[in-house]
Amino acid sequence: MKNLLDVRGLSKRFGGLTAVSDISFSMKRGEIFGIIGPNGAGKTTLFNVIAGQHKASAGGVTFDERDISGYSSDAIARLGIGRTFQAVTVFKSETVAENLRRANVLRRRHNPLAVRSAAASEDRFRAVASFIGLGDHLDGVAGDLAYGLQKLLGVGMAMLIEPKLLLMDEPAAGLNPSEKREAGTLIRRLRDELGISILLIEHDMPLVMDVCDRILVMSQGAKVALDTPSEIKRDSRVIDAYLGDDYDFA
Amino acid sequence: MNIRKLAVQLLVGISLTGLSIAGTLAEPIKIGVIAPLTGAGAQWGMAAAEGVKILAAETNANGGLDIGGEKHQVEVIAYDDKYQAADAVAAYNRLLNIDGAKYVFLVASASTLALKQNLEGDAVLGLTASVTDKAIDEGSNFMYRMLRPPVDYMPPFLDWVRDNVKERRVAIVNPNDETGWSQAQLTERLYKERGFEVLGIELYERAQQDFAPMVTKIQGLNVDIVELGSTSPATAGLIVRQARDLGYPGLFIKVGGTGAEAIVAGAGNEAAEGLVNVIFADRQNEGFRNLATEYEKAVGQQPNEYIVNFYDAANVLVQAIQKAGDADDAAKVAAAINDVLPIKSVQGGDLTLRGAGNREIMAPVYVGIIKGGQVAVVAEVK
Amino acid sequence: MVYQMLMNGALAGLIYVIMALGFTMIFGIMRIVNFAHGEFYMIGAFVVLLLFGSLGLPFFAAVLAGGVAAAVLGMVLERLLFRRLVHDEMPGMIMSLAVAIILKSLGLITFGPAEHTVPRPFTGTWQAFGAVAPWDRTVVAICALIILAIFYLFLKHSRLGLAMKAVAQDPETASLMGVKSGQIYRAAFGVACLLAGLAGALMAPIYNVGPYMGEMPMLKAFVVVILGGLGSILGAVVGGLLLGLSEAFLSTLLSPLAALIASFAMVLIVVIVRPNGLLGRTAR
Amino acid sequence: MRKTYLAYLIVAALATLPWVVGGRYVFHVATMITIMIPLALSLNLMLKVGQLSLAQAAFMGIGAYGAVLLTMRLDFPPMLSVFAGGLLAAATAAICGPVFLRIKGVYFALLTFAFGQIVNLVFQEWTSLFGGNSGIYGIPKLSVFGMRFSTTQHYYLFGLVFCAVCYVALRLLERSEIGRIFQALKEDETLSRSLGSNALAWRVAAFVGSALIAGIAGGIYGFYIGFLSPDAFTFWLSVDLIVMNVVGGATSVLGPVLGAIFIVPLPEFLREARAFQLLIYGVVLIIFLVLIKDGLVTLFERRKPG
Repeated sequence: MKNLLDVRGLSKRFGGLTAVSDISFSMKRGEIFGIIGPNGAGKTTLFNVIAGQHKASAGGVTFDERDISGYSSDAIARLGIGRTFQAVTVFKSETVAENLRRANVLRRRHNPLAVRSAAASEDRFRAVASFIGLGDHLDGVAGDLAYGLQKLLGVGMAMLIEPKLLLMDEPAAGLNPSEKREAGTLIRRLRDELGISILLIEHDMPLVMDVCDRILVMSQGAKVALDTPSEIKRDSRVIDAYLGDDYDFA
Repeated sequence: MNIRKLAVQLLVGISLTGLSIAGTLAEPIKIGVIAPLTGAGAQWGMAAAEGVKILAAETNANGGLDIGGEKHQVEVIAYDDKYQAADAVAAYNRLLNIDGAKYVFLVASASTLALKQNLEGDAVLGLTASVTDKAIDEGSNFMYRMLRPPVDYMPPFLDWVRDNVKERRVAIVNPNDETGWSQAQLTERLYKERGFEVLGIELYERAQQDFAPMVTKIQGLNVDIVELGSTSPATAGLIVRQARDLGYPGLFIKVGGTGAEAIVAGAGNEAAEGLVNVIFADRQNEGFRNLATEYEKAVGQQPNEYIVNFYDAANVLVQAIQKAGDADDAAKVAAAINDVLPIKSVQGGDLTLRGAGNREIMAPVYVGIIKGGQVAVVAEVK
Repeated sequence: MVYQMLMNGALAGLIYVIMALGFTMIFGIMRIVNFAHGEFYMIGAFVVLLLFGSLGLPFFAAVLAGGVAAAVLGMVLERLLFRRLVHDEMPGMIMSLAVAIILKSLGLITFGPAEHTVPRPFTGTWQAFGAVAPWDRTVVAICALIILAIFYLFLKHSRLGLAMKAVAQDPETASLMGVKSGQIYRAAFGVACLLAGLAGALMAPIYNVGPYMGEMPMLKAFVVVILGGLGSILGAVVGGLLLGLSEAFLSTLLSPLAALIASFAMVLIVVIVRPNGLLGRTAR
Repeated sequence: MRKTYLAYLIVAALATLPWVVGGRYVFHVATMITIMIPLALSLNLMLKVGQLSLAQAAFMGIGAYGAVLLTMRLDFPPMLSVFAGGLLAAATAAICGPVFLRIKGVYFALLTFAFGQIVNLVFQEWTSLFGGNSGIYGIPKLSVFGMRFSTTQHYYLFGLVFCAVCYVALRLLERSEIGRIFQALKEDETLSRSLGSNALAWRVAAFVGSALIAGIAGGIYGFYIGFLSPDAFTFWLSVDLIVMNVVGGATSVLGPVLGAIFIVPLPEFLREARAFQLLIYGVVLIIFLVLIKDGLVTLFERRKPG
């Protein structure tokens, strides 16, 4: 079977500043693929280009055998690329249930002319809510939830568009150690139980090394290395790239 | 809670005005004025309203209007239409419905055209100052114009110009709207018929203030007459002054509108010197001076010339009502207008009925020349 | 004729610049689209009408007084009405509309509907390259240039000016650095109204003075600021001159209507293609 | 909740008031209210997607001129023309929308301002079609099934029906999934788009819908007043619509209705004040902006939590 995602020579420049420079990699279906690198390495910019929020300055992206370069972010979402954001992004003043309902209706009636399929049943919200462990918080206001739970809600909302690929931007940032472990478990379950491939940006090395099948290392917008976690740990270039940053490669 | 209070006020207010309808039994004769009383056209509207009011006050001071032996007071109600058709309709309905007026004076073309059909349907007599030829047509039985329209006074005015002025190369300047447009065409034809050479027609935008580009263009045409057409006096002042500043040495003529004093004020005595303007009132005239004094008492400024036309028209109306002997039948009153005319204008000269459908009250028009900052009347337009 | 058009355009454009500067500054610093800007222009003109026209004070004293009157009123209104709506674009815009309506109606009540004329402090013309320029407009243009220079120095070198620039660029960081935003808002509004008042005061003898005189310059400032980019000082300067020149050329060569349509068409195109203005940064 | 019913009750009572009081003047003012309510609602619809449109007066004008010209030049039945005029305005919005609605926030307001100016200039300058500043007069009366709208009362009834239709439609929309979508787009567009929603298409839809409402209201206005000139469709009308939304409360559909009921008759109560009328209008606006921030409607509705 063909690759799920092909990123070909992707670059992004803002004015004179090159944020992403000539990045290429491929993801297989069912893969959990990590992207690491020091702050300012261009990881989130790369995400934004793949997700269609920014236009690429050069290069292209193929997803599920379709060239999606230049597609708008909502079109890309509809093709099956979901994403979560670095800072939590949920509708803070609404309840968890309302957030999930919105996610559902936004996808289902993605434009005014979209054919109205039957409304997803409440069962589906509950299934998603319990999958992400928010089954007991459906009536809670999203903004009042603990930080970690808000992040989970973001994952739940992205799940409702039934993605084939989920881009997760630092899902573990700001979580306590036990929450981090749960996040790792969730990522695996997303892949194992729902067959969703995951593209993951994360600073938490133990988590990345634990869940990822392969890892791309970026520095100053460019690719430094691309390999399995065990190889990455040994790669001197990677250690150089992180030099000065106190990352723990345990 | 406030809304309830408001609702109560609304209810009370509206029912009170409702009651007042019931209270208008055979009382004073009400005359409405619908005019721009705020906004840029307020100087015309105020002159109109005051002109009618002054006449009403004089009539009342003489004991009121004699209708079939019974004396009636005349009451003038002026409403602001802000130059807007919808506001004019509101004011009209109020005059008719709440105030019980059967006679309406109109200033703005928009209001005149908007109310035209209503007047005919409601048998309300309208007297308008609008010079648009659309105001009066075959179907008009209740609309009268109170002043000489350009088609009527322009030919004799330009005859005078031909006979008294040696310059012959003309540029015509007018505002870029329907009035300015049609006036520009008419003026061009009339000038050409009299052997003038019309070298250019310039239309400027409403509210334009900077005329340097336009003057630059006119300078390039090498003309010796700039015809200001239906340009408003304030704007005409700006044009005259900016043209003089940029070195235009020739003559200015203005065949339309009122307010030569405002041109002088805007342009300065020196720049305006020699400007030939059609004028509707002779400010040296004693009749006019009396009106101006009254107006100044009420408003605190000098009136626009229109005040004469409205005063005269109100006089015609009041005479006609008296003649008709029935204040409630506007058709009779309209017919009586025919009978009362000609009568004397406040500034001397006759008011006559002529023009479109014989429903234009022709008032005296003069040729004025600006000399030393004053408008000197040099001739009456035949 | 080309020189004459250049001259006409530059003379008109400089006043647009002065109007647009204040307008763009209030937006840049407070995120308020100030629809009342033209009314401060009117206030400056009315002060000149009173002090110079009626009382016979020296012209430049009256102009300064007009600017100061507008500035003081601006600061008072800022504190009472606008401060609470800073950075809240829509209510801020509506508040400015309300203020515009009130000031205009006060002008109407006080001075009546008719337009007044102010005697001309300067008369005569001068010539260069076959182009004629009246002295009164030239004096206005020179004053505008002086005001521009002072304003530039103020922004570049004074503490207050620098603080204003900081707040305009990044209010949060500026407040972290100890810039007191309240003071800045008052000062910004004051300076903006000062500029509008000075513009109105300078123009009073050139155009007529009346309660509705502020609408046109306001509209021009609007166009200029969109062309140059909301909040951009340099944009206001470039946009103002661009508008002045394009109007002068188009209305001389074609017609005033063409100039008017062109100015709004430019606005449409600029907002669509470069929403941050001709000189604004493209990334948003 | 009960308080909302009180508001409905008051609005219903006010709606019947013209018959109680009687007279063409009262019916005229009431008719103007029923023309302005849909317009205020059309602006409210744009506010629901977070865009302040200053183009509503232009759409009203397109609808008014369109409807009137269809009847006067092409002999369309007037009632058909009213709706065709609305469609014309909607079509204009559909053509401009995809370009305009890429722009957001204050820039959108400025863009629609310029658009409104240009549309008004076209009305003024294209004199052979639109009659220029002298306008179009002698517009026939509306009629439906051969019955001619000969009195103000007829227009009032028609306006009332159109108001009710608009109100119910917007209220249903607000409560439907589309209301949820609009709310989501307004609150967080990036998130909404990441969930697959075509934000631009939805905003264009709202723009087209609001233009349709404004256009139909314009058509009713044109046939009712019987005279059209560009002065009626300037920027200041859009300002009035904003004021109605602010005074009534823009957060709810009821708000603009209350706002129009309050604002439209205001000049009639202030007639005697003349020069002070404008002043009072401004002061009322400031009072609402400062003291009753969310509008009259807050007197009837409990605020949502958060």
